[in-house]
Amino acid sequence: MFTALLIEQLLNGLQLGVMLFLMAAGLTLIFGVMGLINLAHGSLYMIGAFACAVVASATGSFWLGLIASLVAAAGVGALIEVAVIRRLYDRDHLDQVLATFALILILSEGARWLFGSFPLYLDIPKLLQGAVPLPGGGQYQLYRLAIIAVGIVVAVGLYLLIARTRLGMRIRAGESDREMIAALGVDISTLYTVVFALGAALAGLAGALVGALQSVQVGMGEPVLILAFVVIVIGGIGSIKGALVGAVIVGVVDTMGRFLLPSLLALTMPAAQATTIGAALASMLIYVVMALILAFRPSGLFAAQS
Amino acid sequence: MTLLSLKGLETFYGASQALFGVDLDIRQGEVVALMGRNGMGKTTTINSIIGLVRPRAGAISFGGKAIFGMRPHRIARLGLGLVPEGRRCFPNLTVMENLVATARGSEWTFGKVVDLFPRLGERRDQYARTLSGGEQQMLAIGRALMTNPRLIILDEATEGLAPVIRQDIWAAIRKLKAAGQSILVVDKTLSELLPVADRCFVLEKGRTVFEGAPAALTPELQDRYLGV
Amino acid sequence: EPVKIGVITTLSGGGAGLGIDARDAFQLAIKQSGNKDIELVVEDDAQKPELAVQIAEKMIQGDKVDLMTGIIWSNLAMAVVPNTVAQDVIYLSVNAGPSALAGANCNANYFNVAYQNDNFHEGMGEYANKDYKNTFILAPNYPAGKDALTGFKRYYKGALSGEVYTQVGQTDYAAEIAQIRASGADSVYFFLPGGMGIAFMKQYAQSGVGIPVMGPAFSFDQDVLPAVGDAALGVKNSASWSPDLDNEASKAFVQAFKAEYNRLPSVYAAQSWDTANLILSALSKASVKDKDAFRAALKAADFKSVRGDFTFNTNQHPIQNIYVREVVKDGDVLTNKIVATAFEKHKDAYAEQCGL
Amino acid sequence: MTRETAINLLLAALLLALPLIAAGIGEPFYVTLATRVVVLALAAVGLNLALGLGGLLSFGHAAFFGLGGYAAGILATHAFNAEPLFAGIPGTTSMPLIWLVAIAVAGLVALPIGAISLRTTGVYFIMITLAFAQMIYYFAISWPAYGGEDGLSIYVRNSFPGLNTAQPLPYFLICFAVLIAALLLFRLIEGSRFGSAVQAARQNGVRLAAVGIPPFRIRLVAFVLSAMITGLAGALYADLNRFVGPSMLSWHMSGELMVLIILGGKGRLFGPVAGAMIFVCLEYVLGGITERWQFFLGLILLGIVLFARGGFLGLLSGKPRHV
Amino acid sequence: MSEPILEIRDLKKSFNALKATDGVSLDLQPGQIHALIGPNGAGKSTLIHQIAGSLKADSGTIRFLGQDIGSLDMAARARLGLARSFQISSLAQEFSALRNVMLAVQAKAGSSFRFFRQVTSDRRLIDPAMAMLERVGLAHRAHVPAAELSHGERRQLEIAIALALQPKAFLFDEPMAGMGPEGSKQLTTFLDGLRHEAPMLLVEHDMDAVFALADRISVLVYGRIIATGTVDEIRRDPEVRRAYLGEAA
Ligand SMILES: Nc1ncnc2c1ncn2[C@@H]1O[C@H](COP(=O)(O)OP(=O)(O)OP(=O)(O)O)[C@@H](O)[C@H]1O
Ligand SMILES: Nc1ncnc2c1ncn2[C@@H]1O[C@H](COP(=O)(O)OP(=O)(O)OP(=O)(O)O)[C@@H](O)[C@H]1O
Ligand SMILES: [Mg+2]
Ligand SMILES: [Mg+2]
Repeated sequence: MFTALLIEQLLNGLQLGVMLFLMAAGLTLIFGVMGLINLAHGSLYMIGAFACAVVASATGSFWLGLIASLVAAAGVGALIEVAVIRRLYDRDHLDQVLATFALILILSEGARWLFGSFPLYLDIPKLLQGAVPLPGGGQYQLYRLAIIAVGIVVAVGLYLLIARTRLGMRIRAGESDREMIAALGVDISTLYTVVFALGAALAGLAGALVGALQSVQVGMGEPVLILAFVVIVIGGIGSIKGALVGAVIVGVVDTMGRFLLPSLLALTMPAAQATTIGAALASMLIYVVMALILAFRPSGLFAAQS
Repeated sequence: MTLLSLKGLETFYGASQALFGVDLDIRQGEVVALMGRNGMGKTTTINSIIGLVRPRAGAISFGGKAIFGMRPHRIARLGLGLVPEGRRCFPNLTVMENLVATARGSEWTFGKVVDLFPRLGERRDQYARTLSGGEQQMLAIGRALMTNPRLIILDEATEGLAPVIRQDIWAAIRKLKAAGQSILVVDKTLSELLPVADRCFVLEKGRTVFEGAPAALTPELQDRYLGV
Repeated sequence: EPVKIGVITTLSGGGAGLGIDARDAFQLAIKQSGNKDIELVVEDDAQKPELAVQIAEKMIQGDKVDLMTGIIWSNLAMAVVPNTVAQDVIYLSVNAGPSALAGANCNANYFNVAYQNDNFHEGMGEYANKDYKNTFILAPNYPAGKDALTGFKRYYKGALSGEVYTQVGQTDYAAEIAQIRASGADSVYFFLPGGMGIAFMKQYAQSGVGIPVMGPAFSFDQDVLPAVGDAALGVKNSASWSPDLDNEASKAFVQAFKAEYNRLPSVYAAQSWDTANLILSALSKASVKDKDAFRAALKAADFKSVRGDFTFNTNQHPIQNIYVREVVKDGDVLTNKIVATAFEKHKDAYAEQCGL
Repeated sequence: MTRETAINLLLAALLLALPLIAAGIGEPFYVTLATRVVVLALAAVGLNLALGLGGLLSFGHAAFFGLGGYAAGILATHAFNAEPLFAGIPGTTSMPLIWLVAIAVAGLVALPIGAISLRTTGVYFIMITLAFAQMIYYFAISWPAYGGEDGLSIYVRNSFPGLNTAQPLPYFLICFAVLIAALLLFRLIEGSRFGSAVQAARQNGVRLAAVGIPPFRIRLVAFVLSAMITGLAGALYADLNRFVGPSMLSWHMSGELMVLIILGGKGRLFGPVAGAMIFVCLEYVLGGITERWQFFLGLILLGIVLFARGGFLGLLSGKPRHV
Repeated sequence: MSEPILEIRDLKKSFNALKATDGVSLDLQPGQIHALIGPNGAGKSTLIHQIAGSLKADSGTIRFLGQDIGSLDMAARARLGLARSFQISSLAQEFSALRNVMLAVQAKAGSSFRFFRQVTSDRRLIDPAMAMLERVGLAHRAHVPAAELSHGERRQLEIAIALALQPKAFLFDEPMAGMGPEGSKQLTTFLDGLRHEAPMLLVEHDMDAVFALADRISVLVYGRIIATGTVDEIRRDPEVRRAYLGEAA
């Protein structure tokens, strides 16, 4: 009995991890590759979820909503890049923090202006409802399996894009020396607009996919943002593989912590105390893990730069 | 045919003027040496040509087209290949990736670059940030060649290179010259630079003060302008 | 000189829906009263305690308001109320009712027109005794969450198959749902306000676990029901009011609110409406400048509450009925209808400690 | 006197004069608002030491701010309830004592956090400091003894010998004096040998090590000093609001402190002061005009960061870089 | 022969499969300029990094003034008296030339934890720093930020900083790099005079300078020292000619 639950929880952890990866993927791309701290990434995630919810409820099709989320997030992303982000590449991280912090305010309030203050409805599509049997007798939700699949596709796709294509090389080259890559004939600003829009689209996709599981509302991007940063920092900035591993570590640690800590503590103290202290420790756990990892590997598990 | 011509080029860094009127021209298939003491404006001239610093006055044309004020990537695509001062290889790309990332055209290939610099073949998958100085210089030249430029510009062609490798680089430049490649080159070692050059330009305090054949650069002139 | 009422509430950010409902109902009640001598000062606290404190100071020292109200969240109330009442300004709560302000630290200037935080949970605990023997309970790991489960347990007599505190702001509940499935519970009680509740309900429904769910009204009220969707249908939840509550005041309120704002009011709106009407009733009896008389007039609670009978306990918290509602579909619109009364004239557990 | 020095003096004079006038014409709220400016500025002066001078982008200074605040809240609560803190040590309502405790606590906590965090650089440093702050934040939310998420109310503002702190003006003056003292300290440190080393560590840590000054130790001391000032500000903030809660520890707070500095001009003596003045005024004025104030606040912040390099002071003094 | 200042024994350092330093042993004698030459990528900079402490050796010992310094960090080695220059200039860019040197003076004094006295009026820092700038001929640029100095001037500044440390040994990695013929000549003369202050390990590709300055030369190829000797011995060594000098000798 307990073993079955343990296995299911491990799967849940893995799935939460992949979900986090989906959120972190776009961020790694922008953050790792272009060297830009984009606090507004969570807002792009929110835009994706809103676009999906609005279009899905207007047309009745989740899939149209999904497309809308990609288009909307990429569009807003491109707009932001041209209007704002472009001026920030050669600034230090601080200016980027302030500018994208301002963008959060603008985008959150803008979304509330457009869509109202109440959470929106978004459910998983008919096609993906229900569960599939697991070996060993358990069951697992189809939709969550689909998210795992999408996460893996995104991971592989991004990895290949960055590591294997000329586009990826140019992006990395531009990260270390924008001037030089321009002097060699590459239109780096257009390239970066495209990359930023791509990262935004990934955020939007994550927002739409995860929005069907969660609440679609203003501010939904913030907790995600911090977690996504945790994930890519654990994995090592600029590394898609690192982001995936980091995400799974965070997902599993968080899930298992929430599940196991209270019962473990209950062995040593009264149950009532154990549940609250266990919960408190569980909420700190991923940050503890992150601090430990960085203390021993100051640039993450799979740092691109040594 | 004139490939590149500069007339009265003036460039500023903020409020301080670095170029006060540089005139220079390069004909098709020619090797031109750009000389001058430290800080006289050689690098600034080169960066002004490629658009990395924006000149304030003057005229630049390349292949008959006015390129003054154009953005660097457009200038580069017209057929200018830069080997910059300080090499500036992309540290987080491997040797191979450095070469192919910005490659254009078909004449120069990875194989041909490796023929020119066998060392790069051995270091193919090593990140450029871990290369030694000389290896990076070879990589920077290879990278510029891979864009198949009509004019290749080498700023400090052999800085920091071991004598044997310096000879390799000069041999490579001669080979390129023989193949009809136009080259603008800056280098400190006159004894090696002058024999390769068809013509020389000397800058002093941001102005062209000498133009002519290497032979015309007499020891007195060398002493006056270059401190040799 | 008009009476100035300061309304501090949450009008921006993720929690804005609740504050907007509260503000809208309050303004509507004042408007309908036709009382021209009332001036409202409304400010957004953005759900930040420090900002709420700053606004409160501004209202007290700058605007020199006579009364204050509007705060939705317990932690903001804890930041604002003690200092406000200490400066002899009367504060009326439209929503938050932390236990810390109901017991020994109650104050003559503090009136809670909504509920004491435990009340809804107590109601559901009492009601659950009817059908269930073994309940799994969960809430976020913060004081309101602990109050909630304490309240539930105070009246629930069955066994607990699990008691879990989740992380504040948590959005994925797969792990908890797996625990519920494995726990052998015959029912689930959860208190997860805002987006947490929406996420939980959606994921719970999607998981197909199927064990009956109960909760306080917060996760099944008009502000969130559209977002939860059909997943909420049939869920029992507890509240002091429901749109279908059968009394004149309530019917008039629902109608007026719908006419004005083209949406159904929530519990927050109802409580806020009552607060406004309570103030109006007291104003008609006494001047706000005469604090003692005005407090007495408030305490009399001589107004038509949308919740039916409404009186104040000694600690100036409501004595009211707690109903059990069920989520139903009225045409296309998800709403609630009352299915039972958990408590008649319920009092909170802290009143005895209050020295008033 | 440079233009920037003149502007600084003007700002200081303005900051002192406005509350005095406001108190004179019976508008005590503006005194409170100015106190808020002063206390936030003080917190940011602390952060500026790490961030502006040392280039240590700490995204976790809310931890020290909140710890200072909790020091004040906890000591006051124990004194109020007449319960000993632990081992028979009583609480206190004396501000000077509370300040000492706040400074000490912030410094003691900053020491291990800094020692671990400073092994990393760049964005990793940003994130690891955030991680530590988040740990403390979640701890504070879920630890019931001192109010959890509801926080702690300080029912009566703590006392300062010879002054009536319950009145807005005396409390403002106390805070203002502390801010001026912190600014003087900052100026002294900046120009000292230690300050030189800190700034060199920002510009080029390898160079610093190559002349024989260990950058790690220099940075650690700067980080701890910085945390101590921010901790002191936290204690003042708690007394200003007569309330302390976990939101003082949240990442928004860390971000806000950073924003203040960038807004005013990082590394500049009065950057935090100018930043706090602008930010608090914007928040107050916009909040009074429209419910959508955060939207316009965002637009204005964006405008400043894009078009006023070197922050507000950089714009006014005509020097985008501070040297 | 007297006791060597710096004594390196069987030093090894690999990057993955590449043996960048492959069992190097080397002595730096008092009063000498010991040149280290070798093809690009031979491991010269890597060796300097290990001696200075910015890279950790895999194995082998480094003794400096009779003390094993293998476990010390860069700053500690600098405090013992090892001063280095970088192959690519490494300066505090926003500081003026003078303040860059003042930093070295304060490091030498070991007084970096003083919080109050203002450096801008501290003659004990300014005077010695100015003296160093004068020695390298950079006094007229004392107040220019390092970022605005020309390439050659930055190299001079690096040397001024090293001088200000009054070290027991210098490690110079290509100090002539990027200097014109004129600058190289001046620097050669300058370094020549420096050997009496402290011995010097000099990595340099400028053979004119090396042959003019070096008391001893070691030739490093593929991480190994293939020859050590006087200028004449090295010039004549056929192996060295083939691997490094080409016909330049
Ligand atoms: N980024 C810059 N900012 C300000 N001044 C600069 C900058 N770069 C170069 N200068 C100045 O411009 C002048 C010309 O410099 P430039 O680098 O073009 O000379 P150069 O001939 O290439 O010298 P070298 O032989 O040392 O490479 C010098 O006085 C230099 O100090
Ligand atoms: N971090 C590293 N990772 C992998 N290889 C490295 C690393 N650092 C250096 N190398 C390799 O070690 C070898 C020695 O490099 P080093 O920089 O010491 O050469 P050098 O003798 O100083 O050359 P140069 O004269 O060109 O400066 C080179 O082949 C280089 O590619
Ligand atoms: Mg140059
Ligand atoms: Mg080297």
